[in-house]
Amino acid sequence: MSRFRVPGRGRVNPDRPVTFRFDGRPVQGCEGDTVASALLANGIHLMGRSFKYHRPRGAVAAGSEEPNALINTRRGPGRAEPNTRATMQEIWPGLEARPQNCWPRLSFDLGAVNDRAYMLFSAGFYYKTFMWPRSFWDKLYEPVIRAAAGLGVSPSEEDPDTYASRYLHTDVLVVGAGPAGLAAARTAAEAGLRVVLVDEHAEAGGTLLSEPQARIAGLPAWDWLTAELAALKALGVRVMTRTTAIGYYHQNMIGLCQRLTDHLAELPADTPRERMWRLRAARVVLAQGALEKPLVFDGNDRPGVMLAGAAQTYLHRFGVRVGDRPVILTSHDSAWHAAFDLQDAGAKVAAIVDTRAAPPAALAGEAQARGIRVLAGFTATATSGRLRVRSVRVHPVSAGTVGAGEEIACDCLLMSGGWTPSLHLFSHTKGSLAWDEDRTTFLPADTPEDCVIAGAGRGLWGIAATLADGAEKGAEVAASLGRGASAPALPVEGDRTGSGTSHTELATDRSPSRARAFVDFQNDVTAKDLRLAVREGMRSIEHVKRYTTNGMATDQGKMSNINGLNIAADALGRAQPKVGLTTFRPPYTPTSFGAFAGYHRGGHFEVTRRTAIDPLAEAAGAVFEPVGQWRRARYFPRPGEDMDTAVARECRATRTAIGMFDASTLGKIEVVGPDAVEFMNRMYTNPWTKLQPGRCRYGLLLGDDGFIRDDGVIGRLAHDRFHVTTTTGGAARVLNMMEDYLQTEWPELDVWLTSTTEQWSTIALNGPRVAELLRPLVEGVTLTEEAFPHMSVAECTVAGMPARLFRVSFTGETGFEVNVPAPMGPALWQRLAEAGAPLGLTPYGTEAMHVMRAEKGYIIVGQDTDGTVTPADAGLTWAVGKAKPDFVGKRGLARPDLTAPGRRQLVGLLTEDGTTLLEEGAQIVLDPAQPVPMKMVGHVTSAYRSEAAGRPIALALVEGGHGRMGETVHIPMPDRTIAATITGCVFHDPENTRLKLAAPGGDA
Amino acid sequence: MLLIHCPYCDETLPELEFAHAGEAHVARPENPSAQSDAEWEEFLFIRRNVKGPHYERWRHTHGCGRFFNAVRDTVSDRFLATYPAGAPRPSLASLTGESE
Amino acid sequence: MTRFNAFNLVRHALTGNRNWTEQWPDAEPKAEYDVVIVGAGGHGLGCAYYLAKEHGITNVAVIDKGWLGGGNTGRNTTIIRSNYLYDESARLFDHSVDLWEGLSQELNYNVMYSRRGCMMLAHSVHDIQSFKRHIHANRLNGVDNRWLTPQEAKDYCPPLNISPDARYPVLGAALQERAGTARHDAVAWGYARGAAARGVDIIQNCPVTAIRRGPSGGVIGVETARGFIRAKKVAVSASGHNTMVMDTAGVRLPLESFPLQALVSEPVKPVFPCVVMSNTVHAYISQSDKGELVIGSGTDQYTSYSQRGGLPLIEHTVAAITEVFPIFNRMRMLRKWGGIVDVTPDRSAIISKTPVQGLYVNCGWGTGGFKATPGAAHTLAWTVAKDEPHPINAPFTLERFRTGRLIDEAAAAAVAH
Amino acid sequence: MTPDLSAPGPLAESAAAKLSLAVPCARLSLRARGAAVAPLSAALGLTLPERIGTRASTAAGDTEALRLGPDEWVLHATPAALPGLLAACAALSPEHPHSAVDISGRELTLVLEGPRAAELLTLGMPRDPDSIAPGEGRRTLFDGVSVVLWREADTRFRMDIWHSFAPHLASLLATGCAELAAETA
Repeated sequence: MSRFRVPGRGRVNPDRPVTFRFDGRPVQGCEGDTVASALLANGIHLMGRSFKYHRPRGAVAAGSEEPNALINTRRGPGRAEPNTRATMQEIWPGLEARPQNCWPRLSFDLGAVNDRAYMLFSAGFYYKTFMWPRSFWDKLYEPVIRAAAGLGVSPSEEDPDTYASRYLHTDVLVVGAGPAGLAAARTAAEAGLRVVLVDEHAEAGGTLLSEPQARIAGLPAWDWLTAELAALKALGVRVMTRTTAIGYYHQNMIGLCQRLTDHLAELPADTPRERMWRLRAARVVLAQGALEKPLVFDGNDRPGVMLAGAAQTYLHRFGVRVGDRPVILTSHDSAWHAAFDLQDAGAKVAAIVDTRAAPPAALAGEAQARGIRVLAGFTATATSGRLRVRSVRVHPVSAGTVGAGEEIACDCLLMSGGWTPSLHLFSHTKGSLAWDEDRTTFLPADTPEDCVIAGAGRGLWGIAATLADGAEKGAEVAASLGRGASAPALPVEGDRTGSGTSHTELATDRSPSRARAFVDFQNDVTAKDLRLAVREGMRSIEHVKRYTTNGMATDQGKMSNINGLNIAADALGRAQPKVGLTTFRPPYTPTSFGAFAGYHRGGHFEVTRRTAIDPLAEAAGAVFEPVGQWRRARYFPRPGEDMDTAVARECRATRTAIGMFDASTLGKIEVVGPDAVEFMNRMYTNPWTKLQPGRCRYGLLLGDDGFIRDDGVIGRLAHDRFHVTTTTGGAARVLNMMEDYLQTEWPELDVWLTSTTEQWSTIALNGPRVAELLRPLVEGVTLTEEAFPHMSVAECTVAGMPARLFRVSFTGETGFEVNVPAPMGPALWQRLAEAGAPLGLTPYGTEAMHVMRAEKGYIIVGQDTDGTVTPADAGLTWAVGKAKPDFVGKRGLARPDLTAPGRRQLVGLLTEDGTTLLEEGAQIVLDPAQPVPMKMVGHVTSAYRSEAAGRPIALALVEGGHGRMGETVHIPMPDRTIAATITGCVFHDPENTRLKLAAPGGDA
Repeated sequence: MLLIHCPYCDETLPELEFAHAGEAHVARPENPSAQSDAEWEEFLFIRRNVKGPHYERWRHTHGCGRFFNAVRDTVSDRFLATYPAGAPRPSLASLTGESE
Repeated sequence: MTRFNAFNLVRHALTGNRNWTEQWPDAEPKAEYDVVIVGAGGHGLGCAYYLAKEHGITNVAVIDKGWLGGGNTGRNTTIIRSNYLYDESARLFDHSVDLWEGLSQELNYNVMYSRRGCMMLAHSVHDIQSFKRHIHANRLNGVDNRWLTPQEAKDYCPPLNISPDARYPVLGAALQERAGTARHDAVAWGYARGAAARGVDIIQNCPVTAIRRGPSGGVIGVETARGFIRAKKVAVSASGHNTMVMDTAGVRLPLESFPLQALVSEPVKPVFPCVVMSNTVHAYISQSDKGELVIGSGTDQYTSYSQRGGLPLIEHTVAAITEVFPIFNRMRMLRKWGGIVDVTPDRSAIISKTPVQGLYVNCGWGTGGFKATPGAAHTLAWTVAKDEPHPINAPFTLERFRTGRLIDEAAAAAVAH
Repeated sequence: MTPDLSAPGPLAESAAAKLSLAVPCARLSLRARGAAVAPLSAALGLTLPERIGTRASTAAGDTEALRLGPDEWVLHATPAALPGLLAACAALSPEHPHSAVDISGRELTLVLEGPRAAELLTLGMPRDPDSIAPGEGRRTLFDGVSVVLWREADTRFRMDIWHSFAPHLASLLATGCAELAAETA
């Protein structure tokens, strides 16, 4: 048994010893211990080092509010995390806990040199220096500051664990399973409501776990707790422990982070490390209790100086006596019980030092009965001890005068400055706070959310009061949901109620400017830092916080905010409510990134959409590229080919034989209804009225600002039915835009839109021999120039499959697009590949598609346009139905700057040396000799090596480009300037002779 | 995450099913070509950007697919009302219970 | 004003730091000012500073409804860069970076401008085209920006995952070495201290309820919670609240205000040497001097003044970060917060005269206002002082939304600011 | 863990839930409003349901309609029934304006069943599964993707998914089957 373990106390299992490592050495604790309780059981108080001064620190608390005892925890490769609270981490055999922010070791840290020069490191010191010489900031000052800052060390390996997330809907969520929460859950559940009860600790019970002396409804508190949990379970209440309510979001959505494996020695299969619950509750009961305030005095941060309530928890919950010779320093009744309980557990309490002149007589009597020395009306002005507190110096205070001091030896100093409600989650709701002068603290007031506060969270004290309040709030919530509920009063014996007073810094006989009275332990913010901030003009509490970093440590101000406020208010000479509290931000306690990411990691980070034909492309060795959510085959390299070689071969095959391309990702929208043509006339720039069924047209879509949004070939299948295609990336956006206009502006139109993107597998076939391939396979259409000219569409069968066949081309070769129901796509692809093999059929990818369309000057929206390009800029004036009274974008096009001269227009570019390939994105100037900044007149939008053109080609947007044909422009690159000639956009077959369909049996 | 009542589905559902679609009651002019540049600018770009009850549009994208209108207090993010597209805008007084 | 330097730091330390004085006094409003600036963020305070320092106009008040620096100045992810595509933007932001580099010395206030470099990740062919367009345009504009291969990107930022099997593999990156971060609060405080030392009144917790115009239509002053304050000129720089303030002068703006969230991790020792942005996965990240990973999220979809923001967006942002930097999966989020950003249709700002004589507006910075602070303040001061725009802010007019001469960074590059 | 969706049948199974790919069926997107609805009902041989989320079947049971929106239904039918449905609709044009679009190829259907099937949905569905009564259905969201969910019974659901999203969703559902089972264990 460890030296400080108290037999018969605590809820840990002394029969199940657990060995873990701390600071490189094995430490033995019991099942049920936290790292902190196990270390304390072994008399180890020194657990960490502070942020700025590297001062030695021990656990000051026993819960998630702990600012000091932060450790690095690890479980083998990849499973390590910094800044874990030793007070929350449960031990398991093999756990490795390492101290942080110290070098060479925890007990001797060279960084503590900062502590000697603390006067220099006053609040905001870094704003006042490190400015000269200027270059030293980057090279010297900042790296040194950064290396000194930070706490733990970031993980350096990928995390092998998994994380999960769920949605959960409930009538009532109760946060906090102390007496108030338990009672609220019970009452609401008995009213027939669905109830979820969560608690961040390993066990439900809250303060009951630290108060075994109480009897509730005639039962010892722990027996009552066991029975109550069983009753809740029977009522169907979902009780979730190790589950922290991290954030309170709109309309009663609460984020809950449930820790599932960090306490286990063996990781179970199929179990995530943590799970984020996004819970939506009709009503929320916040029963999070209260936090104990430290007292602010010189030396209040030494290891062994601890909150009295924490000492109680260590004793009762973990069976650990935090010291043999405690001194109690308090301004509140509650700490007296710590003295009594520790004395009863075998410690020798050196003294109870109460700042109040007249603490309750009953307590004084009890102390006397135990033979404990009581010093009432005293202050503490200093402590001693380097790695552990050795003594505390106390003085009587009368009428504001600090009397002669006395040094009292101790091995721990248990302090209490009273209690303040845990307001964090309430604060997330943007709830307002009300100042309570009696308790010298803020209490929750109004909130826009459907939420109530129960128990100590609204300033109540003692088990009886919080139980009653919880039951009452449970009934109130039930009633608001239309359920009757009764809230029976439970008799409580042995309850410990109490009151106290509040302080800023404790009175001292020393120069206040020399006192190191810590307010924010982790960030090393002292009371004099706060006063300095005020002196320097920081009047808002937010300024004080930001200037001093008070409340910005990883405990998020749980230990420091209210003390900081009291001191700042005092320094400002204003009442606390006039100063106000800084806003608490989610999460309630630091929460792992993995829990937020949930399932969205690696391959599941975001959906990867694949076409039905994708597996065939993969089998053929295609290289893919991401295009929006899709992945598309970019090229199909043969062994030994690089991209350029493969693409050149794919282009050559298409221009000489047949190329086959999976175009299934193109967006498709079926526009159906008697008003379909009217709708098309209004949406697209083109006129549609005269387009006959069976014919297609290139459609151009603008925004109402006049700029190009999308394009695609549109086929009219019937009088009242269009098959619209969009760009791959634009599919969802275009459909949404169409629905918007249809539903909002033109609800009178009888037309409906259906996404058919995924209804069809679309295979594009291009090349001079394509008719040879298709004629034997197509039934229902005669594939001749006369019967099925370019820009035709028909419903037919291809290879026996029902199909929509389009005669279109995005390469300049004779072209078809075969649409078959998506699941048939692979079969058709294979059939075409087999049938086309003798004809030289070659699959090609998006890269060859880009080359071939550029050779023909066909634009790609989003590459050759960028949201600032008009149809005229892109040379697409022919696609604009000028006679139409209106279409989306028509008015926008008439705005002055869209018609002004000098707009950037799409042109072709040929490098004058005939061999240089321009870089996409390269900028164009007229005068290459001008100094920087240069006047740029445009940029290269597309650039490819082109066998068909016999040289590299490019498209570019150039100021007034359409009027500059034949002019030379210059493209300055880092190493040289390239001269290029402006040309038209068509580099191949400008007469479109190759689009023609060879007659059956004729030469291709 | 907000909770939104879809006036078509008559259900109150999580925001993730919906897409915000900008200020409501900004009607596209009957004859845009007759608009001045300033009027067209107003239609395209000028928004009330209200702090307080805001008339706005949402689409129940992952549900019934309909665009509808809503009044939401942009300070609390609470919805005061939702109503079908085309319905007249409810008066604020009727929503907040205050007399004007 | 006590000079800030090491000597004075030591001198004051020896006297227990009891003799430091106010960095700026809390002023009571006077009856009249030459210029009233609405909004005491970095932009507004900086404008006051430059009005006093460069234009000799010292009878200036900066008025804020809350505490100075309490808006987006104190709520952003402190990224500074100037690798914008359009000449107009590049000039404005590069002007800003020029000022950032000497700002600590200029203000005698260490704003901790940290020249850490900013890397923008390309995850698709489209990204590559777009970033190269930026790089070439920046080079010809004299703005630093260069292309890195994936391996070079990893060498520059070791936590980066460049596996080709990633859902969004890193195909390269655009690096601006001159970019970086700064200490956001210090910027507001430094300008406030500098302006106050030159006679500017800083009036906090005093909401401006209306801008008043005289019979001729020009500005005559502002109504505030502490009464009417006469002013010859009024400059409005109230970020999320610009619409409301300008409405009272009858000037309607092409703005919408959205919630923007950001977050920090727990502090750790230096692990992340630069700023990284990925527009494809929607995340940006850097590490602060204190050791926290500072992570920016996108805007929520709806307009709002609630400063709350939803959980799904944060989940997505954190997932994006761990996708690009998988080693951070076990790091913990310490704190997330929300701001209100005013966004224009072309995602570029407005620094402009208005149709109302004597009324100027600085707005529409969207998610990118912090980096512009010195440049916006400097050119706004010029515009106010001379009643005409500085050449650098001349393109950032209100009129462009009517004529269509937009500076559409977002459309042009699909790049979030 | 990406299940193989190439053939109908079981994809993942645990004590908590079972996931399988349904046999393909014919699917029709039907759009109409006002006076056109009644004639369509007559032509299709079922009463197109009025309330969003409710369903109706033909007497023969070979066709079932689910109302998705104020002017929108999705019909599931046996492949043999589809031509008849399309023809019946076509015969009503143009007097009764409507849109009937064959979307049989667009989607597949996953079947989720087992004691914790409803909870399995909570891995990715923001809405409360209990808000969809057995015998009803909704278009909703699962892991960011639009799906149509049919609740057949307390512990049995069908989920219609566009093909390209299906592997992503099926993989999450399979993960969930195992995770839920581990949770109870």
